[in-house]
Amino acid sequence: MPIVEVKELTKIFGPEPVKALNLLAEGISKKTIFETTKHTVGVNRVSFTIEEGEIFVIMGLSGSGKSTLVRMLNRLIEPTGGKVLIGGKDIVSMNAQQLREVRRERMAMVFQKFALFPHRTIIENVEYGLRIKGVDPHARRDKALQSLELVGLKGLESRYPDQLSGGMQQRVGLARALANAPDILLMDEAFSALDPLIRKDMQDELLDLQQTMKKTIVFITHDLDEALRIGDRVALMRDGAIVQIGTPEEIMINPANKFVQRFVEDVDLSKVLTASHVMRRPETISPDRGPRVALQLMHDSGVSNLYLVDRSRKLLGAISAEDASDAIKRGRSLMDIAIRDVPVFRPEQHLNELFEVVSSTRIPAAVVGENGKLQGIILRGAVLAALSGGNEHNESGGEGK
Amino acid sequence: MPIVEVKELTKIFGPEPVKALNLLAEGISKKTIFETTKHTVGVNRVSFTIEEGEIFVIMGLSGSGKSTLVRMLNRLIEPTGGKVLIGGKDIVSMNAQQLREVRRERMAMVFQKFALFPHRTIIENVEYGLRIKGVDPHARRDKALQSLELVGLKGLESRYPDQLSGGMQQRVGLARALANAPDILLMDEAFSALDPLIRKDMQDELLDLQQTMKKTIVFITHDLDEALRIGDRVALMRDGAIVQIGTPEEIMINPANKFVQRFVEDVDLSKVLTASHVMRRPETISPDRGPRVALQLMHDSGVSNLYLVDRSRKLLGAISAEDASDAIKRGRSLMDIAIRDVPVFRPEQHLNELFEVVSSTRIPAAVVGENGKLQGIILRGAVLAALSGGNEHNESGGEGK
Amino acid sequence: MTKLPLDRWVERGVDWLSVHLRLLFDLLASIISGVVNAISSLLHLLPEWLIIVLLIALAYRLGRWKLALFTAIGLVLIWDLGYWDPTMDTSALVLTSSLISVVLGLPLGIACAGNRVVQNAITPLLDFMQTMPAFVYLIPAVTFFGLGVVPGVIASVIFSISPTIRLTNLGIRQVPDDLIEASEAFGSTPGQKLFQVQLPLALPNIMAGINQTIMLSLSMVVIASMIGAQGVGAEVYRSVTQLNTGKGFEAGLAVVILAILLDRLSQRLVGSDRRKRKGGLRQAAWIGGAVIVAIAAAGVYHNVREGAAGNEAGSIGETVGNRIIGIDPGAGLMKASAKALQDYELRNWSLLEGSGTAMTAALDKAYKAQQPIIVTGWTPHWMFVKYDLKYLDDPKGSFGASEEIHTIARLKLDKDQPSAYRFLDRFHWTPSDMEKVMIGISEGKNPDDAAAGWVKDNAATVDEWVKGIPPASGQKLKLALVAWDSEIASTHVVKNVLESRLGFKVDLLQVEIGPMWAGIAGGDADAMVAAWLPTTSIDFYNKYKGSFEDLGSNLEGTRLGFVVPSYMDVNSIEDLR
Amino acid sequence: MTKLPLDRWVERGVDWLSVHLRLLFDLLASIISGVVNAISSLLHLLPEWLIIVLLIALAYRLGRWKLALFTAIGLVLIWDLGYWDPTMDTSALVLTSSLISVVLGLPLGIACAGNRVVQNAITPLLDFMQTMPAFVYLIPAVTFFGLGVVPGVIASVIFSISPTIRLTNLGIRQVPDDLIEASEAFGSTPGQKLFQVQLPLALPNIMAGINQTIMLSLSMVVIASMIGAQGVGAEVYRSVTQLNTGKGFEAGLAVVILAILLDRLSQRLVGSDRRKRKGGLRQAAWIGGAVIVAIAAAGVYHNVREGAAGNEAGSIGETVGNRIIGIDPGAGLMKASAKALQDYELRNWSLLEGSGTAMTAALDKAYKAQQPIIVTGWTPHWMFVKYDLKYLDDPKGSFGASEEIHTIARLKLDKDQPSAYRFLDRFHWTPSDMEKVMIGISEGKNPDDAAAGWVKDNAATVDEWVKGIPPASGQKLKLALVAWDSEIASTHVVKNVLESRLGFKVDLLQVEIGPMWAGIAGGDADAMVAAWLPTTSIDFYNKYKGSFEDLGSNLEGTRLGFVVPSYMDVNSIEDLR
Ligand SMILES: Nc1ncnc2c1ncn2[C@@H]1O[C@H](COP(=O)(O)OP(=O)(O)OP(=O)(O)O)[C@@H](O)[C@H]1O
Ligand SMILES: Nc1ncnc2c1ncn2[C@@H]1O[C@H](COP(=O)(O)OP(=O)(O)OP(=O)(O)O)[C@@H](O)[C@H]1O
Ligand SMILES: [Mg+2]
Ligand SMILES: [Mg+2]
Repeated sequence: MPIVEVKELTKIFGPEPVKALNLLAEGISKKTIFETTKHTVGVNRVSFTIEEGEIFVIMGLSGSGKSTLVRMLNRLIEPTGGKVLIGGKDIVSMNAQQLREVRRERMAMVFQKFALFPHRTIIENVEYGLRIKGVDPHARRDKALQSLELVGLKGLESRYPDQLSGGMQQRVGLARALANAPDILLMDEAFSALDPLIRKDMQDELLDLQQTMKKTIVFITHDLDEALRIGDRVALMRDGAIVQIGTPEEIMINPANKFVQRFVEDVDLSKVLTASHVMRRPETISPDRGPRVALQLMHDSGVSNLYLVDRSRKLLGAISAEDASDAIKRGRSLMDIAIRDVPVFRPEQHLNELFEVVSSTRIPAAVVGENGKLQGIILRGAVLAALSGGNEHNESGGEGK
Repeated sequence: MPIVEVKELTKIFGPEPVKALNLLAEGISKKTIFETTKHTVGVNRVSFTIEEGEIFVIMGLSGSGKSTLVRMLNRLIEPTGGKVLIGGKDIVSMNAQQLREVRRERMAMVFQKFALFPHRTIIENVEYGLRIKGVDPHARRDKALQSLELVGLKGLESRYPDQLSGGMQQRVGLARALANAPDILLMDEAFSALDPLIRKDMQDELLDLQQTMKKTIVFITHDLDEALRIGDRVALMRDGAIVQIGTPEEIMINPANKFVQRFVEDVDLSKVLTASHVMRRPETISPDRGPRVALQLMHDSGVSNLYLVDRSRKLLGAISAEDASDAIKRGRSLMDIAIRDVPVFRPEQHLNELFEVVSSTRIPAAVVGENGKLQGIILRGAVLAALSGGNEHNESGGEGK
Repeated sequence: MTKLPLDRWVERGVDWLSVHLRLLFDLLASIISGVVNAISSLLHLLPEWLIIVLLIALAYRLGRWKLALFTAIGLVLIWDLGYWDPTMDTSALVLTSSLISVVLGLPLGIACAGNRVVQNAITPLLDFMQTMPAFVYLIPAVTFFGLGVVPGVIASVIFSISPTIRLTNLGIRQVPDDLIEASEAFGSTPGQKLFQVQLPLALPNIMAGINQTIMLSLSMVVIASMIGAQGVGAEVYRSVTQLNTGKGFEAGLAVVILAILLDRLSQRLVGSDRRKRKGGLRQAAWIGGAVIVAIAAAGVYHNVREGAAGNEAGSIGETVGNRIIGIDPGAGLMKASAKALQDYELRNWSLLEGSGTAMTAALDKAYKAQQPIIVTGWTPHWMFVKYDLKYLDDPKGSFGASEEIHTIARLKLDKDQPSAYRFLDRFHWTPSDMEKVMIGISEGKNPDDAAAGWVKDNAATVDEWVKGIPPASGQKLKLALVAWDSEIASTHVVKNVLESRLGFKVDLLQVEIGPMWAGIAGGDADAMVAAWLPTTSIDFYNKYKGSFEDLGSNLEGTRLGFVVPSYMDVNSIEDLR
Repeated sequence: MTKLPLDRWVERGVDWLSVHLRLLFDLLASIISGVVNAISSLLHLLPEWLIIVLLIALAYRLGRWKLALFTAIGLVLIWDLGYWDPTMDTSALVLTSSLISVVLGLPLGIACAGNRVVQNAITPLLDFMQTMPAFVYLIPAVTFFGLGVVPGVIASVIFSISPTIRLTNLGIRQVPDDLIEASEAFGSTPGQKLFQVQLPLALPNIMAGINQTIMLSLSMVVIASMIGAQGVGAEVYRSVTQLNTGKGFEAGLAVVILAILLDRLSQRLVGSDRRKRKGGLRQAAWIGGAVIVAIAAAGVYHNVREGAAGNEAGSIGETVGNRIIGIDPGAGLMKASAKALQDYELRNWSLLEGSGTAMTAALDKAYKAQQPIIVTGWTPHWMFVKYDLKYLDDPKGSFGASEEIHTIARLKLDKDQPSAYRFLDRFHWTPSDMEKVMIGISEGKNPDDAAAGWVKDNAATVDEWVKGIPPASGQKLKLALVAWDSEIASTHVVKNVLESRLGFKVDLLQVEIGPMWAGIAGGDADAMVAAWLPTTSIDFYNKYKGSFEDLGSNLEGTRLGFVVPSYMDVNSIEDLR
């Protein structure tokens, strides 16, 4: 069962939302609705599900309804229509007591504008959620300290929010949410004020949380790299509606429309694309053949290396043309001349991890799956072609040197 | 004359800053000072200059003093020590009237936390600076509308800030500063809440302003790509001090220390590095030699192509080994067999513009300067090696295939 | 447009309250006086120097040396000027009323902030309480609570509670939305939200409200002194009435010093500096709570001790709360009743002053519920027709013999209006006649109609009265009456006859008994038919003797006495002992 | 430790001021009275219905129909109840004082917010102004500004300016720092910052302050009436001193309605809704400015016209402004005075209601300046000792014969405290005895000391009083008194004798005349020696008749009448015509 399920969720700002809701149902656009009725469509009939342990990233234009959507997940904003099921229970129809229970035990939120309590010290801010739950003072101080340490603000416990820099304040907000150890973390541009180093630490922290604690995280960001790095799935919003949902790669590689394409075009593809995206079919040979056959094969397919695999396609090594002709002269077997130190990658490794090796290796690196089977090889041209954003990368084909 | 000149600028937060200032002069660290005296060193003896028309980017860890530094430029924060010369006049020693004059006419600021006036509509917020200056109502309404349109918020004039999304609010803050048309724009994480598309628009807007109006811009950002894209120079701060100042490339390529290196390591190098960074020395031959010489040359230096240049090293074409041996057989001159459509780049082109061509060309692309002279060639391996962040790229050397 | 009889309503309402809510008022009064007495005796118990030292120490702990210095100088000055004791009295009063104001005001302010309907309901009420002049409700307050410190406290609370409520409300409403959201996002209960976020952030406003409450309750001390609350206020009032500005200033200065001290100490107790405020609010709530409990306990103790002296066993006295419901304090009946209480030595009985209306209202209420009640009564009265009642025997004759009702005219009426004079002189009827009219009125008939009805039904009698009297031609005539049911009946009958049979234009002047006599004596009214004699009106009769003409009785066989419903098992006043 | 002669200093200070700053005070007084008169004559000029319609229209424009409805009902009610004219007078007073408070208070609040030193200096001053009882400075105010509306306005401003200042300060201080920074970053001048950012954001707080200022200045109208400011306040005071709760309530209601109207209209004028506030502040400033200028102009005009019309021929009426300075409206002396005005057909003379204190203050002022003045006076009074005064002849006998002062005891005092009862019954002395005590007190002696001195000097008389009365052993006794000089003297003497000779412990309950009688009648006080009869206290005497015991007179040969300084060239009331 998905942990969060959103069905036809809609929010309209204004005094008479139902009127605007009807217009919306008739398919009138957000802009027209605003111009005719002065009502703003915040979120427009959005549906999706989030599985437990998933990091669900929401991106989209400024004003497209991301914050509104996330705030409706814990009903800080009352939806105009639709349902939000948290663990199967509809949060919209809960009474105050139940809602409180959910907010206390299951969700915590990091706010876009921090929303720290100015009258409380940092540590008291971080303790807030625990205090609300009634955790006893010692335990909650400990947890809060841990949480503060996690975000790198140890030692500033007794300062007040207005004595901190913007990024520090944001981290306090983060620590406050983390201290609560909720099942679901709602993070509204939670890293926007952080520098790259701390941001990366925080991202790692999130990934850690997800893996070790199976936390579910809903994450709003404007940073594509960030979305790619931590997102299991990404939803792209525009004018209150979701334009596309999918894994980062799906969205990068198969943008649903021009808008999505424009949106993602600036991304650093080397962090998205993996070895499996750029690998080509290798020419292989089994060790029971002789060097002559190998040379012939190279010549036929116009390559200068062959990969030696056993019957289950396990990689044994590589054969270069020079070595093969040498072997013919000296009468040695393929096993004897096989180059054993072929660089090897796993198919899910990102391109940026490949650069160094691929740039310097003499023999194209091999891509080998979990089971040790050879799946493909990495040619420099293919890497560069993939980075250029051209779509030809997935076709396998020989290097035409 | 530089438009902004900062000399030994220092800010210490706390009730007795002078005491802490002395400690600082003794070389005690920020951390120790905080632990012993509870004073926070915001900015630590920073000096730099900014030329007119420059976009000066400040980056650094969260809490490193960026906001404090920028706020001292217009004396929103009173410096503890040091000088800030704006157009040659020390702002620290100005009286209230002069200071007001400078703030009205020469500088405008975009705030990290927006600081919009909640009791004013959007358009009134944008008009604020003009109103303060005493611009007459019609003119100021026009300017404000232009400015709002620039940031893409036309049509929302009469809303109030709390009815806008975070990014929209940030853009209102931007519009407010722009409407004032100041010489110097101080922008404190002014794009942090913007999505990539709008952010790019805004960056272009800034670049435009800089070029057409010769505005000077001081820009704080956490986004390395942004810094690279718009920054003429980048200053990197840590613990209140500036660690390194330089052009984006200088910093990427020659980080002053480990910290800077870590800071920039995640950057998409293909947007920083240029063809000139990765080009290798080409083996050339002049058209008055014969194919035999060419073949010999290729053999000696272990390459399979030569570049044909005239006496002033103007690129004429390329010679492949195959063609050369063919020419020997057929008795043709080098000019006859020269391949004329060698892909050509200019040295300042970024790597990401090279990918497509480099990945598919049979002959390594050439790098040709303004004057048409051949400066180098682009080898796939070198491109990949550069992207891997290894520092070996600037050494020229043959490709060892 | 006829004037709205608002004044009448109010007076009736007050009368009604004073009869029906007496228990509540007594309870309130004993609690408040208990608290004030507890504080005051505490303050008087400790020697001056000890209090001064304690307060200086507190001030030093809470504030800085500046506050301690002010405390020292201020208190020593009060001591030196000789206002120590009254200042302590005033402190007790002001502490009590500020405490009540804050304890009631904070929750009300919070309720206003939470709910627009509550706010809309309370705001005009606050305006009312703050601007209705204290003088207006001081008199009823005396009726309800007696003289002394209690009505003073109540008046102070009414006047000074407003700022606390208003500013608490305003402060809470000004807390930024995003912080409320943050608090809610963590699942705060409304209480948690209130105590952890709203109140701390509203604190500057709340403290401004409390400051104003303290100031205003101190500004009431002089007015409180006018109804007998002792203290510096009384000193001020006394000095000032002697045109002794200097002394008044001195006493006023004591008030000012007290105000500043109370204000600064309370502000510091909560902590106005956000940086130190942290536990402040909770701490203040605790301290406040403890103080309230302690004082309430002291008050209850004080009360119980006083009360224990009172009641014994299940006598009749107990069943009716040892009270006899009386009528207007000026009436002779009341005098006679007081005399009866004295004659029969009914020491712990009290005679409740009120009005005829209030008395019958109380009787009606008790009768319907078949509860015991003792009232002062007189015949003729419609109540004897309507209810089954009996007079208590009066073996000692305290109420005297039966009374007659006389007709009294101003001097020279016989000259000026001979027709009227002749009719009035002849006017004479019986108790049963009168009761017929009375019962009609008591059942809701307009007095004029009831009188007209009687005149129609008894044409023969009336013909007798007017036989041979030449009718007038629209001359004016003023009849005075006092608003007892019997007098309303008789006067309206007289009026009817004068108008319908004799062509006069009659104005009725309903007044109090004193002014009625004074009016006749002064010639402002022409006549009245309401002179109960020889008991009820005897004082006035004697006082104005010579300034009026007594036309003799118009009705005999009246009676005064204590009256009970016949279902009560008591027969003589002696049984009340 | 000797007592600090603070009282002496203050009196000297006041004297000095009244001599040296007279010009300033006169200027102030003429400005203020000009404004009040201008507003008041405007309000009286327009017909009732027009004002009502105009205000309803304004209310409808500013608020919604609810406010308009309230305006309609409230104003029609005032009209119907017959308080229109006094309400307009009060409006003029309250408008003036609120206006002054806001016009002075806003800048002061802003100054406090801008500068901690100013704040630290002003805060205790505000505390002082708000808690120093108005009664204390009313007397000097009369000395400086004369009787009437001017000292009323000044007292109102002193009392009510504080909330505006405090809350403006607080509101501005609460404006978020980042918005201040934003404003400064654009080079705002302090003025721009103030008007564009600080004031609009502080507006809810400022309006709460103004609300309180309006409420407080309305709460002063009754006190202002004690020094002769006419209006509903005087109606309230009059009703209340006549124990007429209902009427008092009606008049009080007029005050409340006025308060709510003023408050709501002013709040709406500025606009409490942020969304519509925009131009509101500036608009309000403009309107306010215009109103001030208009009123100031009207005031100056009024003043000039009066000055021109004024001093023609030298009739006595003109020299004293056709006013006779009276005392508390409830007193019998006032009734007698009114009767005198009627008897002598002094049609265009007015009798100023106020208090005994105010009367003596006015007399003192006039006497020192050797100016003509006519007051209502009675003997014994220390003023006859202190100043050279004479009664005006009363050929028509309007003031009646001389009065006696009676001793009144509660019922059953003879049983409960026979010793005290017997002494009180015997207590009897002469006007000259009394004046001896009075002059001592008026010269600054503590009343207890003055009484003790007299008792010592007249041991023989006192011995007579207590001969054969068995002393008590510390029983408590409560004497009520009203703060007239004569009663303070007599009551303290009685107290002294009871304590020093008879071993009682006497508490003095100083109250207003009404509560004094109510207290005796209710048994809250044991006795009093202050019943002036048959004129002054007659109404109370009659009202409570039967609930107290009259122990007969303790002093005879008092006198009532109009009193003038002997330097005045007038001898009979008839000369006033
Ligand atoms: N008002 C203040 N009082 C005390 N310390 C302060 C104050 N303002 C800032 N600081 C401290 O000064 C240092 C620099 O803060 P600053 O806001 O300049 O950082 P920043 O570089 O802008 O960080 P960020 O990227 O997170 O916005 C921080 O350590 C912060 O805690
Ligand atoms: N309280 C409000 N009243 C009226 N309109 C609102 C309100 N809050 C949000 N909106 C509107 O709803 C839309 C969605 O806002 P939302 O804050 O969800 O955007 P967002 O996607 O979070 O944008 P950003 O990335 O800029 O934070 C916007 O058009 C905004 O103007
Ligand atoms: Mg958002
Ligand atoms: Mg910053």
